[in-house]
Amino acid sequence: MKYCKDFIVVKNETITPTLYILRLQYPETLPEIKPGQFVEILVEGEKDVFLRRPISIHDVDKENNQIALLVQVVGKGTSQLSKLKEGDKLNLIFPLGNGFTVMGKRVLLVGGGCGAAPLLYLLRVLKQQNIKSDILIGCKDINHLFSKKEYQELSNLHVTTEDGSFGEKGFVTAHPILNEDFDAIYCCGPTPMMKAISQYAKQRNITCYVSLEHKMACGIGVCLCCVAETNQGNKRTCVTGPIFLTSDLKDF
Amino acid sequence: MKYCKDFIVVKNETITPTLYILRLQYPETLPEIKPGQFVEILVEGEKDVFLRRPISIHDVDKENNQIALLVQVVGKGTSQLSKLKEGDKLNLIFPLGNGFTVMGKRVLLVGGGCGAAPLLYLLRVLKQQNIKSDILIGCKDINHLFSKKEYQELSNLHVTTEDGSFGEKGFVTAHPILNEDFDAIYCCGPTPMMKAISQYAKQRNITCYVSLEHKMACGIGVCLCCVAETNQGNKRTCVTGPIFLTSDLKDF
Amino acid sequence: MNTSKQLEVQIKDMVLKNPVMTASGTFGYGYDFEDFINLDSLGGIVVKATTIKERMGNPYPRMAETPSGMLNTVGLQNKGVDYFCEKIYPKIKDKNTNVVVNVSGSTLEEYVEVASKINTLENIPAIELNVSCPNVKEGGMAFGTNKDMTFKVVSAVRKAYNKTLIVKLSPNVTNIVEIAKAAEDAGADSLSLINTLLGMAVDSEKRQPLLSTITGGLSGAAVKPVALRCVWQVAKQTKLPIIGIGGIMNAQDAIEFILVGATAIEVGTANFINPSITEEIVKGMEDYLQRHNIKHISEIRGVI
Amino acid sequence: MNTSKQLEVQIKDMVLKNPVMTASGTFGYGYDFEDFINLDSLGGIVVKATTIKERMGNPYPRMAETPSGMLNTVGLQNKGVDYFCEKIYPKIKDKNTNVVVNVSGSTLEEYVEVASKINTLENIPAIELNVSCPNVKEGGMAFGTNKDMTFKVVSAVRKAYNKTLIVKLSPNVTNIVEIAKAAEDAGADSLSLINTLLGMAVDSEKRQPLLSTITGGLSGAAVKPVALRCVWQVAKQTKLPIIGIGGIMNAQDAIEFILVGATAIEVGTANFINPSITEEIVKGMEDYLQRHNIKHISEIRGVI
Ligand SMILES: Cc1cc2nc3c(=O)[nH]c(=O)nc-3n(C[C@H](O)[C@H](O)[C@H](O)COP(=O)(O)OP(=O)(O)OC[C@H]3O[C@@H](n4cnc5c(N)ncnc54)[C@H](O)[C@@H]3O)c2cc1C
Ligand SMILES: Cc1cc2nc3c(=O)[nH]c(=O)nc-3n(C[C@H](O)[C@H](O)[C@H](O)COP(=O)(O)OP(=O)(O)OC[C@H]3O[C@@H](n4cnc5c(N)ncnc54)[C@H](O)[C@@H]3O)c2cc1C
Ligand SMILES: Cc1cc2nc3c(=O)[nH]c(=O)nc-3n(C[C@H](O)[C@H](O)[C@H](O)COP(=O)(O)O)c2cc1C
Ligand SMILES: Cc1cc2nc3c(=O)[nH]c(=O)nc-3n(C[C@H](O)[C@H](O)[C@H](O)COP(=O)(O)O)c2cc1C
Ligand code: FES
Ligand code: FES
Repeated sequence: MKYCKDFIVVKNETITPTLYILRLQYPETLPEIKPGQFVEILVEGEKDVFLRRPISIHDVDKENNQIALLVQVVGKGTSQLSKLKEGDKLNLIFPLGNGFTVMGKRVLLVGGGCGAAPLLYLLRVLKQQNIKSDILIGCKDINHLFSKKEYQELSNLHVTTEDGSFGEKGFVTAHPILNEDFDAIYCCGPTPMMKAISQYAKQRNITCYVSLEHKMACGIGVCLCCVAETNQGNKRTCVTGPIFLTSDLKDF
Repeated sequence: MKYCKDFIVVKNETITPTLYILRLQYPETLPEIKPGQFVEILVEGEKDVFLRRPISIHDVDKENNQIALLVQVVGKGTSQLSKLKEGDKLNLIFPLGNGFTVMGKRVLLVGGGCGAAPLLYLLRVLKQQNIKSDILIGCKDINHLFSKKEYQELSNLHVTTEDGSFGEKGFVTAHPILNEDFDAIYCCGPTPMMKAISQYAKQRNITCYVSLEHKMACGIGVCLCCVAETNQGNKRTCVTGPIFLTSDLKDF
Repeated sequence: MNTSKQLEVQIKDMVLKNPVMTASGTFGYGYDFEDFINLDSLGGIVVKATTIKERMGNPYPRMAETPSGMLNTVGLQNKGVDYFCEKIYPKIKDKNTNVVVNVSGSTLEEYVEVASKINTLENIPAIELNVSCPNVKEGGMAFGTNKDMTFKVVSAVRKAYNKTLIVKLSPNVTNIVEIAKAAEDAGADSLSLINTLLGMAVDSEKRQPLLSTITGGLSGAAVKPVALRCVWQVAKQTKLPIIGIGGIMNAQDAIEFILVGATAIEVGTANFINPSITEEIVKGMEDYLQRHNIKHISEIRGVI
Repeated sequence: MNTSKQLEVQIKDMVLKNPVMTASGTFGYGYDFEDFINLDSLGGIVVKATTIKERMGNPYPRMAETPSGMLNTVGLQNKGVDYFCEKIYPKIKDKNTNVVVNVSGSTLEEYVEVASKINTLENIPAIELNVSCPNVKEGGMAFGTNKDMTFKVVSAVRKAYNKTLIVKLSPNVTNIVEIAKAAEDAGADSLSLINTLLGMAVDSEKRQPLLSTITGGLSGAAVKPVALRCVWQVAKQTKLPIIGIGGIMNAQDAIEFILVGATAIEVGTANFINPSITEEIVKGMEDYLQRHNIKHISEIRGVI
């Protein structure tokens, strides 16, 4: 079941000048939400935004019926979202997409930049199900590292920064944690990073999931604009995805 | 000389739920502004507004470099303007149009509804030039009567209300002040009212000026969209007008 | 929901409880919207383009946002008419609304074959012949931009299809009335218009087109002025009932199409922005009639 | 202002210091904008349509706002070519920019007569032949939507006019390339496109059209996808330098037109929203070249 409803902004936290965490209150009881699912946001008050904007669900607080979204400002829509204030209304279609398949005994999460958004909630669910996890985050510098405290509470956090300002210097693909044994890898981030991790997983025969941020017009499976090429033909990223097994994807 | 500059909102006063007076601060010294001139407002933050919106200059405070606009909410643009708050920026092209020709020894101003907007500043200029004036305002009821105090200070105020809640009950065209002698009539309001006053002035051989609110795309004389039919052919309301001698207008 | 029939309209033999339909390619097969609206409240739904064989559609990326609109180049991705008849039809055939199938093809024969197969489906009261898709190499718009080709394909389908035959027109033509008349002469029962305008979008930073096929079809609010003009022209110069499409975002827009001569309307891109917009439009049209004291929607049809 | 000639372009014999021109009918005769910008900073300005005799234009109302655009039906109001030569030309002839006259007519002879008169004006380096105005009953778009008529009128004007001849094309055609080639074959030096899309707007409350002539010409951001597509098609299939027009609101839009093959661009409706936008676009194009480390604008012309 999908819903199209207004949420209320309870907090808009600035991480960096282009990265924000929006906490939203749902006025009713939240339906079940899977990690890796996303919402489609109606952006108001900005002339040049016509369609909704898809944003992953960063975190879910079931008890308080709140969700968190991590927004990276890249254009007019995300810029408008970054200006939201406590008390503002926000209309969302949610929850959308398939979400991650939670599996295995020990798993690795790999996140790059703002693409890491869906991993926090995934960690919460893994912890609930007593699945051991490591999380490897790659980011530009220490200022771009968000939700660090939460990651540390829920998992073993490993970090690479491009400038070495925190954790290892360099890219995630060179981090030693990759040499350990995992039943599955969950990877979200820039496409080149996801492809590299997918190659690595393939070599080591590890099940690997990625989240695809394809351009979407509807987010609910009807426009066929968001397709990814899979071994079973063109599949809608917003319904069959955004989470795909890399072994199902062409080009991965 | 026309300017395209940002003003700052210093006050947004609610007269009725659909009528607002915006006071705007100009950061420099205001250029000379004639009564009857208007501005073209860039309305931001509203998806369905593409062009600027023309609004008359209601009042000018030269000393403080402020102007006042009277805004009647009729659609998306004016509704957005009504939401402006102290400190907001507003980009205006100004001052536009010809403005009233100030003349005579004793004149009558007739205003209907929000169309009366340009008359307050006209009264100020008349007073400065020691021209005696009466002002006759027609409105729905007492709640729709704005700038009453200012009118009373600057002129002799006469009012008709549709429900009789203030002044005479009925329309301006039946008000006894019309029987007195004037050198000129300045009339702003709904077209039927302006036509009636124009007819009356014609019968009594009084010079009569009206302000036309034609649809405008540019406001600066280049698009030729706003034309009024005059005895000299189609004339641009935004340059040759918005103030016309009724004797020059066809249909008046 | 109001049951006074003040919004009931008829497209040849197809009776619609209200003029609000959904546009092909923007509403899936209808059931995707059941979380948001009650399909029974709609006059009809037009399902995704159906072709004789399964089609993969065009490569990704297929979408670009434009000022007050969007471009798409889906390219008729669908599982083919047999899959439709066997797998999809059973799921939608008992909905209490008119389910119309949008029929596409690359050759005249393909159109005829698909139409014949749909003709056997009892609960499909009409087909919409898509001779106006700009996003496929062969067929599609090539038929709908030439009056002789339009005449030929409509005539052929007319022979194979004996229920309500709607022909969907392209706005990418010099003279849409000429095409409309060719469809009318060939036996169409109704005309629906407009399909998308041929457009293009560019990423200036990457210096690349934003669509895999470079050009695509423009839809959404931006195209409404063109759509209204086309409907007005065609309504004035043909006798067929018209279905107005293009940039309808709310009830006011829907009323505008009725005023210029449409009998019914289809809502497309707006479904992406507000998935319950169609039901809201039905409600808004009822309100309009009441506010203006109009007994039946037909009273204001074509008054402009 | 940058003087490095990195934006300098040429349309046949007309050298433009940068590709930014203004679109006919949206910029008056240029001097109306001198309160806001320095005309010298522009590549060129195209003045309002000029006809053989004075024209009153269409009745009011002439304008309606639409989603991200506007409709107009000015209908070529102007004081005629003689008035232009005697009264307006002296006021603009010494501006340090290219002043191009937009030439319109109802008959072939009228086009030729106006062009011949403009031919005698030393400081007018080019005319733009408007065979695409949708807002007049006779002539205008009727010429530009038929390839034979286009060929005839351009050939005739070509004989009477020996400076740079630009032909302005209508997007309201099935095949714009066909029309473009007819103009090319007839001796045009350059093509400018697009003129407005034929559209319509309605007041649903009053149940009336919003324009006195019912239909009018759509311009503004909404038409950019159609304009880009037309420019791309024509640039790929003719050899002439192209002037891109339609929905250009900022420097990024201007760059998009260059990428799809335009040599220069014209800014229209955007002048109403921001009267100094043309100067800002020149600046923005300079910034773009610098940011992308491009030596001359021609390097990115038509790369898509
Ligand atoms: C399933 C999914 C989950 C996502 N999760 C997040 C998230 O958690 N946090 C986050 O910040 N971003 C997320 N994104 C990306 C986000 O949707 C885009 O950054 C956003 O739509 C850009 O809108 P804009 O108006 O700011 O940018 P625009 O001005 O429209 O464009 C700026 C850039 O953003 C890209 N873009 C534009 N529209 C879309 C679209 N509909 N889908 C994808 N990319 C687009 C364009 O390629 C362009 O380069 C997600 C995307 C998808 C598909
Ligand atoms: C010279 C001049 C002076 C004016 N002075 C004032 C004033 O002092 N105070 C005031 O409240 N209003 C004034 N107006 C009218 C004001 O411009 C319109 O009410 C406003 O543009 C409507 O914008 P909107 O977006 O709210 O309405 P929309 O949603 O665009 O339309 C609502 C209604 O407003 C009318 N309208 C829309 N656009 C225009 C336009 N560009 N020009 C004229 N009418 C339009 C339409 O006919 C429509 O019925 C003046 C108009 C002119 C031409
Ligand atoms: C994503 C998308 C897919 C479409 N697919 C089809 C199609 O398969 N067949 C068809 O006839 N029209 C198709 N169309 C066109 C729409 O049915 C409609 O004619 C057009 O979008 C204009 O209406 P709108 O502005 O309300 O969207 C599609 C439009 C969109 C946006
Ligand atoms: C109010 C108005 C008047 C116009 N008058 C003319 C004209 O006289 N001759 C002409 O060739 N084009 C005319 N045009 C069309 C423009 O020059 C331009 O081709 C069109 O508006 C598309 O560009 P834009 O979207 O940047 O406005 C006019 C456009 C507008 C909006
Ligand atoms: S975004 Fe429409 S089908 Fe996925
Ligand atoms: S509004 Fe453009 S000329 Fe008056």
